[in-house]
Formats: sequence, structure tokens, C-alpha cells
Amino acid sequence: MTRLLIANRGEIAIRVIRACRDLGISPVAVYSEADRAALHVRLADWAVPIGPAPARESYLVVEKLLDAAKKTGATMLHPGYGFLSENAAFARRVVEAGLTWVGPSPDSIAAMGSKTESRRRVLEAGVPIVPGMTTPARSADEIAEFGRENGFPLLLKAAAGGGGKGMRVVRSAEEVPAAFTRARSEARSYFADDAVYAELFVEHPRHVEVQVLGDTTGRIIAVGERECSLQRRHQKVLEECPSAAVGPELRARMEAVAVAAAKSVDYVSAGTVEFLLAKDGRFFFLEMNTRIQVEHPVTEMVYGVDLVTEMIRIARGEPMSLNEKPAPRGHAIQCRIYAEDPARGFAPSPGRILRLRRPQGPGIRVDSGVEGGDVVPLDYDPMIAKFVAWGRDRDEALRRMRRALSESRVDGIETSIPFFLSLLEDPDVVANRISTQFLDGWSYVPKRPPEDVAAASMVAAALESMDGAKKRRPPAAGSSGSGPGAWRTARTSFGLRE
Amino acid sequence: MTRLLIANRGEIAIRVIRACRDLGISPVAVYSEADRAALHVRLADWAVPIGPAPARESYLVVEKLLDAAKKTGATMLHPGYGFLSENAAFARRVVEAGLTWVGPSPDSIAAMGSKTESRRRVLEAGVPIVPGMTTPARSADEIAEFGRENGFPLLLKAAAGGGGKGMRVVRSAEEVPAAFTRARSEARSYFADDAVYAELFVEHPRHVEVQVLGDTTGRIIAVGERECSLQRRHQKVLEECPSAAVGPELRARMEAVAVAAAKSVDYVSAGTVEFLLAKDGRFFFLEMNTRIQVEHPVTEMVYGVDLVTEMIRIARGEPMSLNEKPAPRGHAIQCRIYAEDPARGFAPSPGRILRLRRPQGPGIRVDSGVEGGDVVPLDYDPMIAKFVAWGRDRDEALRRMRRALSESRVDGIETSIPFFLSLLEDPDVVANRISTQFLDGWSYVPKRPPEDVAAASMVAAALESMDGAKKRRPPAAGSSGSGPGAWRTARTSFGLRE
Amino acid sequence: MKFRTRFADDKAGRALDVTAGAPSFEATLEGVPLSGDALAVRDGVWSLVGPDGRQIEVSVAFKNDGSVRAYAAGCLFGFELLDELTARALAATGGRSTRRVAHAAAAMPGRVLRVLVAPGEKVTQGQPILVLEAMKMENEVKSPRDGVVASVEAAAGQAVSAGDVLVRFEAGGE
Amino acid sequence: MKFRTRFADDKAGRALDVTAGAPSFEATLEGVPLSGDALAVRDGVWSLVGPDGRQIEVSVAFKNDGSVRAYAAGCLFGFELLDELTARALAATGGRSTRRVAHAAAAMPGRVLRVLVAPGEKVTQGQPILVLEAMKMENEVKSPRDGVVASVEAAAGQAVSAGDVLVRFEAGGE
Repeated sequence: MTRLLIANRGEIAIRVIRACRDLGISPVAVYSEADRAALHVRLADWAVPIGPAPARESYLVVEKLLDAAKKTGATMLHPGYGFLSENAAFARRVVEAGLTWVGPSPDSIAAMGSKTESRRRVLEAGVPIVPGMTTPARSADEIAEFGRENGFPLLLKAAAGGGGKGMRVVRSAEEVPAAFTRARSEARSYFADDAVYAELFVEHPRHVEVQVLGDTTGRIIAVGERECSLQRRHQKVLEECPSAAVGPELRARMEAVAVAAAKSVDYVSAGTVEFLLAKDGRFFFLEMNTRIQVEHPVTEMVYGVDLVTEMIRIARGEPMSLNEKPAPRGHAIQCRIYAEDPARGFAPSPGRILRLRRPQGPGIRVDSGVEGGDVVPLDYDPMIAKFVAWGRDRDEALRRMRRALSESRVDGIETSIPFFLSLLEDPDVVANRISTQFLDGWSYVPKRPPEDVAAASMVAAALESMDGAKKRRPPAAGSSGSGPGAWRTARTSFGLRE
Repeated sequence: MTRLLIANRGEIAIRVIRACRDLGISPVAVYSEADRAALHVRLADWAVPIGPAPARESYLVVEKLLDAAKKTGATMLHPGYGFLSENAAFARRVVEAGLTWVGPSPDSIAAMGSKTESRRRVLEAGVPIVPGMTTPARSADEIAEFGRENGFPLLLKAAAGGGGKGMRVVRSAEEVPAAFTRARSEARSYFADDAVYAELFVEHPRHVEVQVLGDTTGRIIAVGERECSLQRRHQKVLEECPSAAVGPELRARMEAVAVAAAKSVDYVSAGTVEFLLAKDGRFFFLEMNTRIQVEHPVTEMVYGVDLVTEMIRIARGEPMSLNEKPAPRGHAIQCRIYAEDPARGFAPSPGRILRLRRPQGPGIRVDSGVEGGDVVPLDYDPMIAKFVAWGRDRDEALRRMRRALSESRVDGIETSIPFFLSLLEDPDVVANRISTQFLDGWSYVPKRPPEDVAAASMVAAALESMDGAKKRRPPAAGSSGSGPGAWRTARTSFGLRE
Repeated sequence: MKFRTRFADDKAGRALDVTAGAPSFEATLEGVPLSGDALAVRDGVWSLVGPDGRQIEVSVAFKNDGSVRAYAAGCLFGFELLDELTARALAATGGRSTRRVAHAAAAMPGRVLRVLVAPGEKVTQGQPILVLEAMKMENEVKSPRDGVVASVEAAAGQAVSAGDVLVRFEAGGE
Repeated sequence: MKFRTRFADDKAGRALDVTAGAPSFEATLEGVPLSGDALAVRDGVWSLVGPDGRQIEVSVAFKNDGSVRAYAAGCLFGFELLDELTARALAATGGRSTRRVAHAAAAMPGRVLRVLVAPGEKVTQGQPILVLEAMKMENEVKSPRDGVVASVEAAAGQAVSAGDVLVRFEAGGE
């Protein structure tokens, strides 16, 4: 039985474990000291400790990952997203160690991984881009100079980065020095590389990206687009497939450009070409993510494909199993559930999950990295689950997502579920009047509970605090429970008028 | 906000609650004394106690259900499946009480609910049927006489029944008297009606059924078929959509016949026309189920429809929202997870679920009536969840279902999960060589664990039993966990040779 | 700590000696050394990682009859786990299996639907003596032995729990 | 048992008097009689059913600062719940809000990335005094008051827990 090592943690490690199971491959997990009890470890056939909690001492240490593969006899390696997934040097080391790298070639990663190099490549392929620096900034002055030439605001980005980490908006030349220092510091700590560069910041654009898939026969196809404009702190929080702003003609053009961009680096495996879509319908290449995306499930649900098993098949040298370009059906929405407290400025909320009720039922897919009783460590990204809702149209998908969020329950830590419940009631979100800046001007206001809910909660808290309250639990045996007490005659909830 | 009362419990009550949420309707639950803490109660906005645990004193008592609707201001009522869902008298009482009945008209239920009457109706519509008695048997002798005329084996069935409850095979005239007594007793206790009848038992047929949907405009459409041949004790355990035994031509004929059957009773709402499919491709009408089926999710996943919201829309007098006949995509399989011990002859296994790990991820839908910590009462049907797997083809659906079953974990009670894990490895099931009798000749043999699994389990049990073992738990705070102990140098699992 | 473990179909059983507990366990099973990292994830749920990286998540539960119910890697199975003193004492008396059962007990909770035997009645092993209903299924309780019914301890309509005595047999009898 | 409850934006608070507990609770909230069926589903999770059938599943948790965190019907909210004696004692001393905070504490667990102030330094309310990192986010800790830093209790690289004192202020000062 082939063994595949997953150089990652959390929900994406579990996503890859599931793909392994579906293909009859034995999954190998790695774990830091903070993750010994993590779900991705317990779902794997093999598990290897790789060091202390900080990622730079465990999940980012190439030698430890290669040793873990050797120890367990793994012959394939999937990097997931984040961590070393877009590190060409790592991919090269994996290949040199004789392992099958589940991803694009190190050269493709290197070309697309450097934002400056990638611009040169796609420009040659005729792909439109936003004005930006083509080499990393050597100084704050260089960035200020670029801003004076092209206008503010600018966006500072880590050259080796992705996923919004280490990105900063600079609205004037005065802000440049402090932002440059911060961005470099963050780039160094996330990507072990402090190179940063600047580009023009297009106002109120949408973020729309195209999923591509290439195999070793040279075939490259596009599998539709995703709408990812709802971002907070430059981090996507809600994604949709398709984009309600993209019609068939625009989709065909974006897909063609995305395939051209992928071809410019002879792309093999699953990848994503990100575009800024301006209000006037023009779109600009942003970057190509040379890995699986967090939001890949919305594409999977709409197009009926399994992108991760395709990646593994392609890595084994097989042609992709999609004989014809898959056709879309319906609409899917994903909410990224974070361990953070929306009522306290989205402060991280690590800790033990006492109870976890995940949504289920028609149209709902959940990819979760934790289960009830697990501890969310403070050392990593706070995303604990992805809720995905599919519907025949966007309206049905929205209604099902609201249902999924309402039905969920997390006790012990706070999550972004209440934030999403509010967000999905916003008329602009419902009507798809959004841009990447939408959430900058949107603040979460905790919903004041209706009076019956408030009264019931106060009574419950009082009962919980009273002696003996804890003694009454549902019957343990599978027998008839105790009945409700004497019924009150009042005609309203708990005696309150509605 | 419209309120809809669900005259049911468990997973189907929750399925209807979700449909209510999706339509902006406020769901009203009812509960027996055994179900005060049940999940369907806690997910509802309203909940009314309706008496002691035995269904005949609670879920089957018409007055209590109507009182509950009145008390909560519910204006609609959905019966789910089982209980009173196919009781025409109940439907009539609901309508007379001024409520909207979410289902077909009482006349349609009455016509199809009596197996003898239904045969007359569909025969007139040109639907082929299996030879059977057209009136309930007044005596065992009458059944024996029918057997002598038409040949054995016969099948005894409750005239008011459905879902396999109260059905018995009789292989000779000698077995008739005892079987008649039993069948009557069971019919009385399940359906409050002891009328039974006999029909010819076609050997090694498939059970294939067609989903139909009719609305008050008079439109009736078929939404594909389901393969339900895998049955144990005449109870379906695994269902698929589509049937791998049905090609496009046969599907078109079965759908046309199913629509004709539905039209013979002016059918409105979701319903199912069940057929016996013989090896030679002939098919016979079995019965029409005038309600939502347990296995409806496989149709929903393949056809991308929501049958329960359609039922509610249609009950409100709206036309169905399916403008064109929906097209199928891929293949779906459902496993019914029962609280029973496959290693002890499928003995019921009620009690408290200590831990419940439900499957999730790509292609998986779960409709569950319980969550971890809940008690499964002994008073009702033992089905606690439905696992549904969708794939682009039957092979992918099977692989995903195996993955879902392996990933699941239930502690505290036993379930049929190990049974399904074995069943889905059977070459005949994989190759679709099945009939309704397949499971009669199939016995579950508990898998002997591999040596490393056995050794690990014995060590775990010893550690669990040792003093102080329980003290070591993962760290409670969201901080770095304690590291693994000194690493052993042996090169095999736990020191065992593989 | 020393144990004896035994599968139902495994007459001899095996000696399990745990010399170091969690987190870094060391043990021998019939002399074969075992070691690795053991983590109690929840009550009754353990994650074991071997020196070669093999990870197995095990659920264990101790049943009333002293056996262990285990679920791991998709396998549901049972085995006996006795500390050595108990195992030796049982072996000296010939084990539990030598005793003649004195009664028939309910294997599951349920409601008694029908009682099929009466005191004084002769029964043979496997003969249905009672019908229990649980979860809408009728389940026949069969006589565990040949013998004569001494008393019936349950009546139709009565709810019983797993382990409740339903029928007692006369001593000796056959 | 008598309580006082209060939302953060609700100055007066309300009197809650529970005269009968689970399963059939009876209470008054500011004189309005409340009653119904209460079931403790799990520790901290209650299902309440009113006389009219209204069902609400509530999660409650008591936080370190004495407040209650509640989640019900899709609403996440907090309130104070004090037994009456404590409430009266607090009211007599003018409540907790009159005391001048003496330090800045960590609101969440994390690692100290940078310390931005030194002992003796004057700070104003809202001024960033420290940067904490948790879950890959940098989070500025702001001064809760105007004042003068007496001591810094955390160093760069150090892990801190929620509630740990990070910076102490000189008494009085402004």
C-alpha cells in the first residue's frame, strides 16, 4: 500500500487524508508538540512528531519532514496549503529525496512564487496585470518612489507569500517606512524570506479567481471561477462558485487567460489564477497560487469534481480523470469558521472546544480540523472548519448556509459563526453588491437577543449556578425519560408577552 | 412567521426542521417522555409534550397532535415517514382542523394505503402488478387457498403498513397459521390495524422505486429511480441512485408507469412508486408510498433537488419549483445506521452515545437524529443516522462511502457501521450482483483485527485500567502540548513485525 | 502490571506485562516487547504511536461481564483482560465456563411481549421461552440450556434492563 | 434564590428571583412571572420549554470576570448574574467600575512579539504598549488608561495566558 506524507495540519491535512482513503493510499501525518492529540493525527495510519509548537521549528523544517517520510516509508508528499506548499526549494528537496511531490514542478512554483518573476512570465503570455514593482524593494524609499510614479494607495506584499499574510495597504508616502518594516518582519516570520514589493491598489475591485488543472500529458483545463471578494484583513472569509458578477462571456475570457497564464509555466497539478475584477469588467492577473486553495470545495460542489484526488493521480503520472471539461450545476458558498471572538474585535480564541455541533443535512458539506473535546492551539492559523452550502441557485445556497450557521453550536471557544449570521443578512451581500473593500467598512454588531431568548438565558444561568441543578440530567439508560413537570397555564413564552 | 408542526421524531423530524429553516418557517416539534432531551426538540422553535414513551400513547395519538398544533399556532403539519404519515383518517382530521397537510390528499393516501384498493386503481391505469389478494385475508385458510392457486412462497403484508414492518415470508401451507397470527399481531401494534393480505413472492428480484412529484396544477413528474434491493428482515439497509441495473430505456418506461400510477389517484406531493424488477427486465408495481421516503437523500444528491421543501411549497398551493425535469449527475449511496450490534445478531443497542464522530468532507451528506451525549431510546425505530455518499460514478460513491464509514466512530452503543464496512467489500455488492434476497444468504462475520491493531487495543485497555492512566489528558489550555516521550529505536509498530 | 488477555476463540490467552505506562509505554505481549507513545485522548479513547510511526486510535470500554469492547481501524472486537491474580484464581477453579447457568437473562433492554413457558415446564436448549420487544423488533429469548423452569420473573408488558433475570431453572435438572 | 442580572448597556439591571428550580422552574424577572420546563442537557446546556411551547436551547458559561456568556437562537451575548448579596455589596461600594485599573492584562493567550513601553514612560489611554502574537495574527495591546508605567511584566518571546499582567501603572498618576 502506497504511503503519502501530508506536510500540514488541521482541516487540509484531513482533506488530503480523505483523498488518500478514496484512492487506497495509506496517509502519514506529522505533528508538532501542540498537535499530538490533533484530529489529523488520529485519522492517519502513521504519525511522526516533528518538533516544538512553533511552525518554524516543526512544520517548516524540511529535514524533519523528509526524515518522517523516510521513517514511515512514504513515497509521496502532499504539502496542503500554507507552510511549505509554495516553497520551490522544498519541492526540489522532496523530488531529490526520491519522493513524488504532489504539486506543480519546482520550476513552476519558483516562477509563480516570486511575484516579480511571475509578472514577467504572464505578461509574455499576454495576460493583463496591475502595475507593480518587478523586483523586491530594497528600501522604503524605493517603494515611496514607486508610489509617487503610479499613485497611492499601494499594497505591500511578501514576495514569497500568499493567502493575505504579511500584506499591508499604504495610503501615503508618510506611511511607507513603518509599513515596510512591519511587512518585512511578518514576511520573515511567515515565509522565512523578508523580500517585499509594492503594487497599485485598485479601488473597490472584486477578487475573482479561476481554478486550473494540468496534467503531465500537457493538457490544461479551467474549472470555472470563484468569487472571493469578502475579505477581512486581506484574508478571504467567504467564497462562492460561480461569481454572480461573471456571465458566460466573461467566464470564457477569464478561463482562457487563466489557462494561458498556467501554460506560461507549463503548469501541472491543481492551481489557481487570481484576478482583480474591476467594476468596468476589466480584469488583472494578481498571482497564481501553485497549490490547492482553502476554498476549493465550492468548485468541487458545483463542478462535481475531486481536485485533491486529481492532484494525486496527476502526480503519479496519470492523465486527469476528467475526460471532458466538467459542467457546473447550481451555486456553492463557503464560510471559513475561525476560532476568534467577533464581539471582541475578532481576538483569537484558542482553547478547548467543550461541545461542537456541526451542521449537516441537505446541501451541506463540512471540512473541519477539530471535533468536540479538541483543543485549538494558539500556535497556528485560527481556521477550525469550513462550512460549504450548495443550492440550485445562489438564493438557495444562501438560505442553506444561514440554516447551517444557525444550527451550529460551539461552546468553550468563540468562533466567527455569529459574524457570518449577521453578514449573510446584509442586503448588499444578499444582492451581491460587494468588493474586496466591502468588509473594511462593515462592522459586526452583536445581535441583541429577543426578550424571550434573554429571559430564558438568564433563567438557565441562574439554574446552572444553583446547587443541585447539575444533578438533573437526562436518563442514562435507554428507557423512558422523566416527564415534564406540571404544565403552566400561561399562554405566552415563559410568562412573557411575545 | 408561519409555524409548521412535525408529527414525528428523530432524523426525519430534523430533516423537516431544516426544510422549514430554508423556507423561513418556524418549526414545531412534539415529543414523548422518552424524547424530552432529543435533538429534534432542541433544534425546534416550539416543542410540545404528547405523552408517554410508547408511540401508541404519544406519536400515534391524533388528538394530542392536533392539540399541540392549536397550542402553538401551527398552521401546517408534516407527518414525516412511519407513524401516521400514511393514515388517511389522520390526514383528513388535520385538514378538518383547518391545518395545511403537507402530503397527498386523504383520498390518494386511502387509495394507495390499502394495498388491495391500490392494485385495483393502478391495474385500471395499465400498471403491471404481481399476483396478489385484492382484499384482506379473513382467515389463514384463505391465505393457504391463495397459495395453492398461485404457488408458494407467499409474502404476508399488513394492509395498512409499509417500510417492511409486519411482513413475513411463508414457504408452505403448513407455515400459514402461525405466520398469519404473527403478522396480524405486528400489524396491530405498528399500524393499529390488523388487516393482512398475501401475494406471490417473486424470487431474486430487485426492489427499484421511482420518485414522483405532483403539484396542484395537475403536473406530475418522475425524478429517477432508486435501487433498494439490499434489505435485511425486509427492511432496506442500503439504497442507491440511480440503479446500476436500469438503463436509459428501462428508466424511461419505469418513470412513465410510475407517473401513470400516481395519476390514477390524482397524486399531489412527493411519493414513491415501488417496483419489483425481475431478472428478465419485467417489473411489477408493488405499492405506492404516499409520503417522503427514508432514502430520499440519494435522489436529492443526484438530481440536485430538495424534495421536502418542494412538498411544503406544493402544500401551500404553489407549483413545484422544478421548471424542467431535473437531470441526474453521478451516483449516490445511502447507508442506514442503526443502533444495533452486528456481532450479536443485530440485537438492539439502545443507550447513551458517549462519543460520536460523524463522517464529513467531499461528497458526504449526513442526516442524523442524534449527537454525541444523546440517549437512543429503546421505544422507537433503531435508525440513528443516514450516511449518504455522492460520486461522479458508482465506483467513486462506493469508495467515498467506505471512507465515511471508516472515519466514523460511535462509542457507548453499537451500530451497524462494522456491518456496512464488511458489506461494501463484498465482491457481489461491488459488482452489483444483488437481489432483495441477497442479505438473507449473507452473514456478518466480525473482522479479526490485524495483529498490530489487536496489540494496540490490548495495551490501551491495560493502560485505561491502570491507576493514574486517566489523569493524563491533553493540555486544557491552548498552549503547546507535552511532547512525546523518549522515542524507541525499534523499526516496527509497537515492536511487532508487520 | 501483569495481565492476561484472551480472544473468545483463543483458548490459551496471552500474557501482557506493562512495565511503563503513558505517555511512553513499555510492555511485553507473550514475551514480544512493545513500546511507543500513548495518549489518552478522552476517557476510553487512546492514540498509540509506535516507534515506526504506526498510529492507531483505539476506543476501549469495560463491559459488565468483564470483557473489553474495542474499536480500532474499522474493526469491532472483544477480548478478555484480567489482571494476573484474577486470571490465576479463575484458572484454578476451572474458569467461569464450568458453572451451569441457573437462569436466562435479558441480553438487551426491552419490553416483554409474550412469555412462552411456565414454571414446571421442561425446556430444551435453544427453545424460545419469551419474546422481547425493543426498537420495534420482536426478539425471541432462547433457553440457554436443557432444564426445567423453576420460576418466570417477568410478565408481559413489563420493561426489563439488560442483565435482568427472566426465567430461573431448577437446580441440576436435565 | 434571588439574583440581579444586567446587560453591559443596561445600567439598572433586573431582579431575578427563582422560586422553583428544574425540572419545573418558576421565577420572576423584574416582577414578571416566568415558568416552564427546564432540562439540563449537558453541563452548561439547557433546554427550556415555556407554557406556550416556546423551546430555547441555551448554552451558558461563567467567565473569569464573573460575567455569563450565553448562546441561544443564533445570538451570542453576555450579561452579569450576581446573587443578591454580592450585588448589594457591590452597589454599596459603588461597584467595580469606580476602581482605577492598576495594570494592563492579556485579553488572550499568546506570545509577546514586541514591548513598546518602558518603566517610567508616560502613556495615554489607547496607546499601543505591547504586540502579542496568537494564531499568526499580530495584536496590539492598548493602554487601558492614561498613566505612568511602573513595570513591564512580560518580555519579547514570552508566552502569556489570558489575564496575565503585562504592564503595571504607578498608583494615582495621570
